[in-house]
Amino acid sequence: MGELKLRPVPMPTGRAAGPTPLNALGDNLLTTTLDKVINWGRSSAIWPALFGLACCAIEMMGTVGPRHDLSRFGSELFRASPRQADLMIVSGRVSIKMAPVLRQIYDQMPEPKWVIAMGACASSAGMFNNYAIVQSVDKIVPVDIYLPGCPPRPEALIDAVVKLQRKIRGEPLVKRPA
Amino acid sequence: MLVERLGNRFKQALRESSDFRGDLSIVVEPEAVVDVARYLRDEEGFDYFLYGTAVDWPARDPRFTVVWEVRSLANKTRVRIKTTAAMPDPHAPSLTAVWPAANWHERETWDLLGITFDGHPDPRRILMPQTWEGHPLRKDYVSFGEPVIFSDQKLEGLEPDAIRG
Amino acid sequence: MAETRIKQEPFGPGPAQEPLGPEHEPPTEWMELNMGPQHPSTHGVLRVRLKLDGEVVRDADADIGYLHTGFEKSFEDKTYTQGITFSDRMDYLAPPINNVGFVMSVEKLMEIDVPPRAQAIRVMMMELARIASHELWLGTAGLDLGVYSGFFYAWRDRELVLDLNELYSGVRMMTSFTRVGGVAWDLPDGWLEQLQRFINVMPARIDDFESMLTQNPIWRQRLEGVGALSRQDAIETGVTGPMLRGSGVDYDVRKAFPYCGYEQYDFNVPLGSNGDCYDRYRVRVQEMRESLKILQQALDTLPSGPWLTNNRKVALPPRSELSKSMESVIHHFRLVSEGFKGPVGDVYAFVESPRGELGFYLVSDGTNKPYRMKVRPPSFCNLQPLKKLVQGVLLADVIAIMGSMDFILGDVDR
Amino acid sequence: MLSDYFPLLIFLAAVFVFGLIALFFPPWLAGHSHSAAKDLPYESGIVPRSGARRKFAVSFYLTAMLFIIFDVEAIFIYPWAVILKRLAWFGVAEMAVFAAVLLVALIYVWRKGALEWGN
Repeated sequence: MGELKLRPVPMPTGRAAGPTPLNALGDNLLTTTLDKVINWGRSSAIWPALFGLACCAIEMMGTVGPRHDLSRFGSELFRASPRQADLMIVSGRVSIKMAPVLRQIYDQMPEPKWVIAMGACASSAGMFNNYAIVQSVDKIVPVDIYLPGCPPRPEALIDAVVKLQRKIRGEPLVKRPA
Repeated sequence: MLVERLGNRFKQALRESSDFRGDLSIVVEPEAVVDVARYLRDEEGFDYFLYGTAVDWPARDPRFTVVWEVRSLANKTRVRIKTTAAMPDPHAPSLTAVWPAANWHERETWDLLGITFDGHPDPRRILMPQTWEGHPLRKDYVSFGEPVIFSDQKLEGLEPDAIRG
Repeated sequence: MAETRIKQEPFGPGPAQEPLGPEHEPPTEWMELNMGPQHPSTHGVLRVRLKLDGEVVRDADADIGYLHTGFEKSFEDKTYTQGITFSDRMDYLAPPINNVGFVMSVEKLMEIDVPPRAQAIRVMMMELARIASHELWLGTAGLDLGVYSGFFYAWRDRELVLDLNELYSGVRMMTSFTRVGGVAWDLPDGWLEQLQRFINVMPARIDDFESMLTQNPIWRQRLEGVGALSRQDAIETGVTGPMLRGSGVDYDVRKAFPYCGYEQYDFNVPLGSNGDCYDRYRVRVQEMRESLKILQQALDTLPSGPWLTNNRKVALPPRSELSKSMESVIHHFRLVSEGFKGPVGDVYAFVESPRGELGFYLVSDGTNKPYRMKVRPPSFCNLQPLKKLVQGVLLADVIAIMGSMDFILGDVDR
Repeated sequence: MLSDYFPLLIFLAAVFVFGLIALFFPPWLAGHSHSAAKDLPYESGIVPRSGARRKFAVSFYLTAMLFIIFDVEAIFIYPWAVILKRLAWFGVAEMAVFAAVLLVALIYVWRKGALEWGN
């Protein structure tokens, strides 16, 4: 597994990475407006992968439940197979035995993919500073949003998804002082 | 009383018995464990297996105390069978033949504490990855976790196992 | 920085293939299917290695440990009061029941008796947790068998319990509300009225569920006769809780060994007859009704008085006392800084969790931390007969059987 | 005469062109990012030991065949149902004979136990 080079900045452009004809055009009026449309499309329908580990998974189920209803924000389906998912919510503590599986599932997700480290255990192993828990998920997968809480409330998870949507659209998360 | 019946039946195999806080526990010689267990199940009606584990006492000579606890559903009593396992290669007889429910408990005790159970049908690790070395719940196993770094602490020069003293 | 030793297990049964099990290598045409850690209906990160002959399951080897969190190692490093917060995270469907179990083992070790008001509060929180856990089970097990709308009904009712938890302890799930010798806070005003409203509204909702499912021909066909566990097998494989009672064994810790004042409340224990998935479903739904009865009685006979023992050795003195007497300041300081020391010895305390008997075997060597805390998890014992239950069963029924077991991987792997 | 079919030809040509575009344009535009792990078959997060192609039990084949037989039978009923009004009683009798033949087949299969799985 070793150390992973974290993605310094998420893909600013909506276009796929790599040598595609659109990238050859460089950033001009056509491609940047196309980026906005693609990013808008991507951000408004993020389908999470069904990846519940521990207690945070129960709150994640609560978020999809009738009261908090994450599908108001576009995340209607929790896809069981990573092939059809573009967001991995690591909800719970990642044990040493689960780490390679998590990495395998992250690899098998198609390219525009994001990761939310839900809860203290995913972000920093929370209260479990022992042999069995990987001390933070970003040792395994590049994480886009760290969500504190143990477990975070469903409203906090919805806030994380909304922040992720703004991040995908390329808007700055933190409002810069005017 | 159960302890008397056990005493005159197994004589010196029964080392001691205690009634701490109302929990009846008996310490038995490792060789006699299976016979005591069979006797308890057949004659005394202890048909329900609760749990099996071990406790690591590094200071004592037979270092490990292997513990099984069983219950009799009919007459609502409980007994804790204890035996000892010495260090270089701790062994204990497996009670899976007597109570099939002991299977996974003994596999977990082997996995986390390194007690091999003779006669266990499926002696694999159950919780840790199959290729894991060491037995985590032993007292000398350093639970290595990350040293907790507070924001103002400087990073380099931190002795890796600062937290384990 | 200590390098995290992630041992890259040569994953998947590659060349370093560990023995699949004692029996011989299966005939070649058996297909080995991984119902792996990431699977919608394994209720957590359980991996089952199924050997399939066409659609019929020939062998199932449950490979657990994907959520092993080393609780027992962490308990050895925490004082008794710190351990309460850990106990929440094991069986995360009914955290209050873990708290009470953990604290009861310490109280049994230190021989502390709990004031009646604290016991009643504990009973109420535990029965609420039982209803919430069974509701969640109804939602998810139904989801596995296609009852999609059931998930939303169940979750609508579960949110009511979470509101009550939040009003009392400030947290929706991980209440950590007990302390050695009682509970941490008294009931806030308005909590009892909200509980009464909850008790008034719930029976209709459970009937809602029953009318939707119990006589539903698809539900019955999928569950009746599937995964039957005979009475003798149930006792032999050590299953507990609704699985044991589904097979007709009349054993409920609240009746057999009453704790926290359960003997004052009259409720009956639902029993199944032939131990199949349908009986377990009926037992769980009926248990929810019994819990409501207990809640109503506990609400009516709620005693007033202290909610924490005044034995200063283990319980913090109230804040008002701190300004007056120097002695309680000393007690307060000692308790907060290093906790209390227990006598040498080992005890086993157990409670009835929604999945069965949850036991805490505490070994103490006289220091302020448990020397060894072994947890007897009900889900671990309920999962063990999986290999026996799925022999010769169709693949779709494996989902129904695992759904009816109601195991929680945080409980199984600890 | 030929010109009557001219619009149809245009339509077919348009369909053909659109098919080509839909087939080759997106892969050309979108980038590719393959990795060793991504190309492995997905097996619930476990690295699979062997490929996904395996010998299947014969029961699957049997069930598939039975399904196809009765599915094709259903397809024959559609055109019949459309013009049933004009066919009147002759049509009903004809379909009855057609259905009876397949009914005999169904009873035979049922009695043989091919519908129960895995015996």
